[in-house]
Amino acid sequence: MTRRVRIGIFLPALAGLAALLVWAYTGIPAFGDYQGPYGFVVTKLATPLRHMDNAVNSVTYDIRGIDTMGEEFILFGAVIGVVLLLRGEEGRTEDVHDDTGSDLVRVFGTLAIGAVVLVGLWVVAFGFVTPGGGFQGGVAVASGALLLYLAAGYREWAAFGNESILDPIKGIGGGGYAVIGLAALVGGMPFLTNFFHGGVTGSVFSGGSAAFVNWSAGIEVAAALVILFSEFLEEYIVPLAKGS
Amino acid sequence: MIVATLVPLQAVALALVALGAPAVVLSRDPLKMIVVNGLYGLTLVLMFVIFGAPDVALSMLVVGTVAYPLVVLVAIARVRARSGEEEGEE
Amino acid sequence: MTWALPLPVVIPLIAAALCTAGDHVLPRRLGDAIGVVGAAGAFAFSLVILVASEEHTRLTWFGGWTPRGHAAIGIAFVADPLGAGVAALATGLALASMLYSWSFLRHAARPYDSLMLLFGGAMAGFALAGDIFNMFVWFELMGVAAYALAGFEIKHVGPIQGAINFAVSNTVGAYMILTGIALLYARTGALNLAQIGHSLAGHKPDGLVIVALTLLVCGFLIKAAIAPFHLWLADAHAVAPAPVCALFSGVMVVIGLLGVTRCYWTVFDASLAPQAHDVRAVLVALGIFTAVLGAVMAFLQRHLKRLLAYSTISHMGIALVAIALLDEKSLGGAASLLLAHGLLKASLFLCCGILLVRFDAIDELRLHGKGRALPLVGLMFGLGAIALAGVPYVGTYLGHAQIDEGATLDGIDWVQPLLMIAAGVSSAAILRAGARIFLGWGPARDPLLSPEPPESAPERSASMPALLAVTGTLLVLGLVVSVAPGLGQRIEQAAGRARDRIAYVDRVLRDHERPAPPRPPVAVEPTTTDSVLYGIGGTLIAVGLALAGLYRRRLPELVRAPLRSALGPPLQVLRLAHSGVVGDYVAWITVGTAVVGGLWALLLRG
Amino acid sequence: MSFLPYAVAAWVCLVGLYGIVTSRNLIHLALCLTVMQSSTYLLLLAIGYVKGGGPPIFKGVKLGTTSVDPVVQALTLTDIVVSVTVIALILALALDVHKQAGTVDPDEVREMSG
Repeated sequence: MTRRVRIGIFLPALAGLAALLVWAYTGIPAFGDYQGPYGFVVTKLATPLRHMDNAVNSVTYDIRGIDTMGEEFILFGAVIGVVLLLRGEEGRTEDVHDDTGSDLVRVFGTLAIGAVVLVGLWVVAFGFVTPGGGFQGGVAVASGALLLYLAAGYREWAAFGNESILDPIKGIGGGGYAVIGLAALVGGMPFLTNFFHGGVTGSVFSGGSAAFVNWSAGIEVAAALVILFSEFLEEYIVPLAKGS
Repeated sequence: MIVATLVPLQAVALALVALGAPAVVLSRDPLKMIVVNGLYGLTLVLMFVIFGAPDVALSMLVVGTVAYPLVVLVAIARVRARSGEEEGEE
Repeated sequence: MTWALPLPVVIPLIAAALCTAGDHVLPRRLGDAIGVVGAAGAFAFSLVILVASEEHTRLTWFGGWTPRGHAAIGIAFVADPLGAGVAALATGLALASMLYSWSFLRHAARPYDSLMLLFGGAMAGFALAGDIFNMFVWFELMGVAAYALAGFEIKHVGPIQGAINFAVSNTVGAYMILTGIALLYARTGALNLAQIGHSLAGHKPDGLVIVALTLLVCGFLIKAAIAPFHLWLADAHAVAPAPVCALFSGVMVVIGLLGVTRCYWTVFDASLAPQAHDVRAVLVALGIFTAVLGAVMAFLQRHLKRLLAYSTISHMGIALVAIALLDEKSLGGAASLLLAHGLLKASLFLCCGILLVRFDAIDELRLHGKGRALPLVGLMFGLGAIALAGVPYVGTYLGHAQIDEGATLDGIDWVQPLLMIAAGVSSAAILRAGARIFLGWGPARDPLLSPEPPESAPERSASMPALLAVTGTLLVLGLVVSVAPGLGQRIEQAAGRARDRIAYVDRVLRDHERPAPPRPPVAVEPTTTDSVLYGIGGTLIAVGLALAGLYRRRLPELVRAPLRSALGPPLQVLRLAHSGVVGDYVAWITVGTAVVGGLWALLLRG
Repeated sequence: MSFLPYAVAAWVCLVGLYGIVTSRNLIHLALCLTVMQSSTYLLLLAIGYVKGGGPPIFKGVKLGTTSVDPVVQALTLTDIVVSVTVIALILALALDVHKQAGTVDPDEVREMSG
């Protein structure tokens, strides 16, 4: 099929789809008139029952925790897939000499890494109190690790972004989530039951066992993304090194 | 009820998103693409904040400022480098 | 008992995490063992759940979030026999594929095991989920694992393109499903299937409901490879390793059809029951179109995996017709058909894997006569092919017989011969390839077939007995589906329960258990004379057309010339449509969605 | 006016779909997929919006204060993670295509036809 034929059959269909979507979306209650009940039940239950301030994360890590477990494994599987696909003929190289010369960059870079990682951990820790949680904090921690490449150079990054270190961490993060769920099952409760109901609302210690789930999600996300970044960076750097 | 449920700020954010989407799709130059896509991500972040979804905004922010750009930039750089080599050889 | 419900999902996921975590630490053998134990555990618990679910529908609420005041809060796994049966098929085939891979891809990187475990676990999760967004999550996990497996260890541009076509088509499908979910949530404020259905019950369908139906059904039909959403499937199969193909064809496409069935009977039937015949009309038409198109395309292939993939498409069309008839008998027929088809097709793909190991080729013409060295594989290949044609009391016959009967009860008598022809033609393609490879029949050139396929990835040497054992086991199980005493009746009972929305709502939202249904008699139910005749007809078509394909040149010119001029141009158009370009595929998906939605808009609005 | 968010969602979805079908560059195609997906974020959040409602985070806010629906936000979070992973996978595949074929134009590679 030529492009012209393709677009010729596609545009009328797109118009049809547009009509269908407009027809459907006019049936949605007017903007701002959310009728519930799901959301209202959750906001009325989340805080009193679970000592959480952040209703979104009480849904994410407790009420609909199994969704998030699936989501962690989607990330887990995708990173495995990327590693499999990009692990080509090039492999790793030791011949990269892009170490940062400037001491100033190294010092401030190290400080920045510390700061970003701390912010990431903070975002994970207070996930049940303020916006944030395992995913957002995990990405922040991974981007802190990425700064290592900018501040120090590829070799130091490669030493850290090594899969023999990161794979176990990633496995523990993803598997840990499921094992916490299983712990409840072994204790005679349904899978992923939040078993420490206590805790102090508004503090790091809120959320019961969902807090552990949150932390394992954070670990999984951070490790998975560092692997992802490192695979893509290698795609970029290794051929450069070989070319020069 | 139906009138003016949308505050002006929300309308502005929505308009930005509505303009951003075709801007991403119609930018065919790789580098322009990534800049436009980054801006589109920011308009989404803005919209999430205005719609009362700070958690989602934070997610989009970390994803849009770190993960997307890195991954897409590497892909573009790689494709350019290779194409450059080939042109050089020919 | 309810404690076991999450295990078919959780066990393989934990095993996958362990495999990855231990990749650099554990000895190779131990890692492999963890993988196989994980897959076996998932299968064992699926069987336990299946048996238990036949008595009562089993239910668990994750996190103990039971409904408050008949409103669901948490996410439930609901095991009815149909869902549990699909979970058992998925985890069982995943186990078989992993055992086969153990010797087949011995040098494969460890991540392969992890991906297979994720794939199997996700399919089980989809089959058991009682929450529409949770279904989406498992659907995506299944997709991500499948895209990676399709692009596994390939260093050739054709294959990678196949993986891209697969990933893009299915991702577009996933967004359509998600949009449909959002629409239902906007209307009902619920994500639990029972609760959505309960909220929709008794309301006349409007634009929102009709378009939600369209988006969900079309999204799932992309996964089920129903024309015109099917174009990615042959590409994905051409590129994936044989044991992965066995899973794709054996059960991944079935997941798409299960999605349609589940959504219709728990959600949309509540609103659409009075207009069921209009829903039926559109889906039956799609199914027939797919069944015939897939069979014809299968006949035009010489790349064995593509040939088998198109035959899968044809069978998916047959199963969609059965599901679309919307009666208990036919739905049972679809389940029986898919069970037998899944086992048989998986064993056929594993036969292909053996050919690839021995001869490093997967092309019908290049393998001409070479298969004579492998008589046992030839026998298995031939039996698998003929069992797919619907020979009375063999393989897929049970499903065909149930569909025949169901359609007759609905007062429909024209679909049965069409389904017979479709099954016959696609089996003819497999038989033709088998005869050429294992018997050396027919010429070694054939201009009718598609151009030579790109080189397949070489697959490594392996221990032949292990490969044969796995392949043979699946084949035998597939062959005996039609004569397993009591199986047909039990499947029909399962189908009946999957259709019973009121009982589902009572179970999920009100925790009210129905009394256990009576055990069906343990006997092979005789089928009608019509079914036997259709079975014989299908077999004759398969054998006759296979011979005609091989010895076409010997037919008198008087017959060949008009056939050529009649069939030539349409076949040319068909080939052009299967262009291998992802933009075309997504364009056809859009066309299909717009047409299906438009038809339903006209028919259901009334 | 109250229909505007949904209209934008529909528009973004269709624009993304148009981009996917007409794309001549797999990297661009991947970005178009994210555009199409962003339509689902919009749709979900618009559905769950409550007029005058604040974010569903009750730190220092009295319990029972009107807030927007937290459930759609949780769904959107999952959706965002899914989009990152799918993009990474498709870009990895695109890089492999480029390694083998020297092009990222999906129309130039036609080995899967028939």
